[in-house]
Amino acid sequence: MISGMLDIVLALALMGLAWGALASADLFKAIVLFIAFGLVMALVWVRLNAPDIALAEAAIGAGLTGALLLAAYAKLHAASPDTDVDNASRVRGIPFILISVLTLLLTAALGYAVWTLPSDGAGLGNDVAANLDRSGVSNPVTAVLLNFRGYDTLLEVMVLLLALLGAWSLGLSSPRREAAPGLVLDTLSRLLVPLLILVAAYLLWVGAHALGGAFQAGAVLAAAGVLMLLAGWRLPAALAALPLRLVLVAGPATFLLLAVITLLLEGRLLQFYPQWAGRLILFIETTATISIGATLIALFLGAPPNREDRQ
Amino acid sequence: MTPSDYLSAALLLAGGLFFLAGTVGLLRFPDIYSRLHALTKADNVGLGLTVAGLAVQAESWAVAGKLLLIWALVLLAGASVSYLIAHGALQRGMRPWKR
Amino acid sequence: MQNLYASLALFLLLNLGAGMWRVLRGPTASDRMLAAQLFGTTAVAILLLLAEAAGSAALRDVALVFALLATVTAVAFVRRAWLDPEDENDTE
Amino acid sequence: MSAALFYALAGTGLFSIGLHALLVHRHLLRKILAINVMGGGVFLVLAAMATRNDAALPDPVPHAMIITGIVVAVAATALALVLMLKLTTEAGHAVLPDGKDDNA
Repeated sequence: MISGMLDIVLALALMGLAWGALASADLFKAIVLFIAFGLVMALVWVRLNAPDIALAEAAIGAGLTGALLLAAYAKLHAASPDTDVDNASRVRGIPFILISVLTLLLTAALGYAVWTLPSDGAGLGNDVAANLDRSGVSNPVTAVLLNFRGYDTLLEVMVLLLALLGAWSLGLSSPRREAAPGLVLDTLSRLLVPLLILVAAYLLWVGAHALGGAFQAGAVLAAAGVLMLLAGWRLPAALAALPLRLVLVAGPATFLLLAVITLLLEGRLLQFYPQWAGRLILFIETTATISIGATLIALFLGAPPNREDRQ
Repeated sequence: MTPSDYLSAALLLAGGLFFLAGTVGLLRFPDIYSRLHALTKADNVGLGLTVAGLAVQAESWAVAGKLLLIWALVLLAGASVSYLIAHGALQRGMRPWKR
Repeated sequence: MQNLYASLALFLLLNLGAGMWRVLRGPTASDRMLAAQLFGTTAVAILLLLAEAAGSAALRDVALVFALLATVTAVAFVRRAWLDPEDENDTE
Repeated sequence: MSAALFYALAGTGLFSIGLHALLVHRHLLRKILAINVMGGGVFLVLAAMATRNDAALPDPVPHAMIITGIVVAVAATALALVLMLKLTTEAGHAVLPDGKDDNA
């Protein structure tokens, strides 16, 4: 009874927040509502018995995305001070009615499709459980991510790198000089950053058998870097060129190398010997965590660090 | 219900009460500074009592320790962020509310 | 006790819904951010209650990450998105 | 109605809210938020489908796909935000032009 009410309130909150974030007139309000949307989403994952996703959402949806959006909002204001004035601009009149009607029709069709899905789909849960002891890890989600469907994850770290290349190629710079962080923020970051790095390492390590994994760990690592950037830290110029790029490609390169080796030895992409799988997965995850973290930090900055320093 | 269950329930309910008080304060208080004051009651005391209530039930010292760590983190973050917001508000010339 | 955990989680969730009014109402950006900060703490409490109710120790790790990451968002606001001329009509 | 089906329907609702806003709003930041809400809806349907046969443990394959999806979404969002800022520095605003303005 009570848990049913919890589900209803959560779903209503989700819809209300999404609607508010997309319809409210004030852009800043929209961003805060979207951050709250991410928070509620993480609670929904818990209700759906998906703590692994809840952890990823807590780190990314409720944390990093919020910081990204807030930083972008500030830069948007600097580039175009009247952005709040024209942000309410939207389609009106007959096109608006047309779009609304078509969206409603699509909603009905999607709802019907979901409603009529057979309720006894076997899924792949049994296959995963049957092969889990050959995967080298005991957390089924990590087994799927790094072993059974490792190619997904390989492409995914490539997507991250591509996104960063895209962002860097646009040649933006952030001319904004920040005020000194002050004693409180400085102390806070000095206390929290080591703790965040520790939590990232913990998540990476326990990911093999419990909640955690490379993505969650990478996101927490990225949060540490973002906090340092916000507290006024900048990458030393000596590290900005080659060392940074090596760190960024370490994860994708290791992954790709192992993919090629397994392809040549086994005839199949990312097919690990069961007795080696555990160690290989930990190795891939470690480099992937570092690269994912570094890539997300770089995406937060949005411009190559050396270009920013010249300003 | 064992005695520790009663203790835990009492602590949890008290925690919920502070969360309610914090929310009411956030909604009713007139300016940013007094709202900060209300918010930190939910942060510190509300979560503290909730953590205490759950720690009474904890199956091991490690679990109780992790609960306390979470509370300590929220305390540290809450205090620092509240300072940063109040400081920023003063710098931007927001005047405290006067009757 | 299970019922108490679930009811308290529901109560905190409704609390969070009430706090939404402050996000919608403002009046200043800092007020909205303050409410978001309260949501973060409330979500941590809800997660801890659900962890106890479901007997799932892993959810405490989620709460830990929540507590850490909410801070980053708040600092991002203070350092970046808090635009300088803030509305002075901060009273209702 | 099971909790899984309930959340799946909520997911389709989120997808539609996002799609409507994506098509209706002209401000790019609003469109980026809209795409993220649509993605959240899709993830919700996937995760709900993973729990529908009431097994002790939900299907881990959709869970893994969602985690991948969340990380890709944040990377895509970051790239989209940079593109938006670039457009803003070039064009002076972050609003897509009205179709009618082009003829003028």
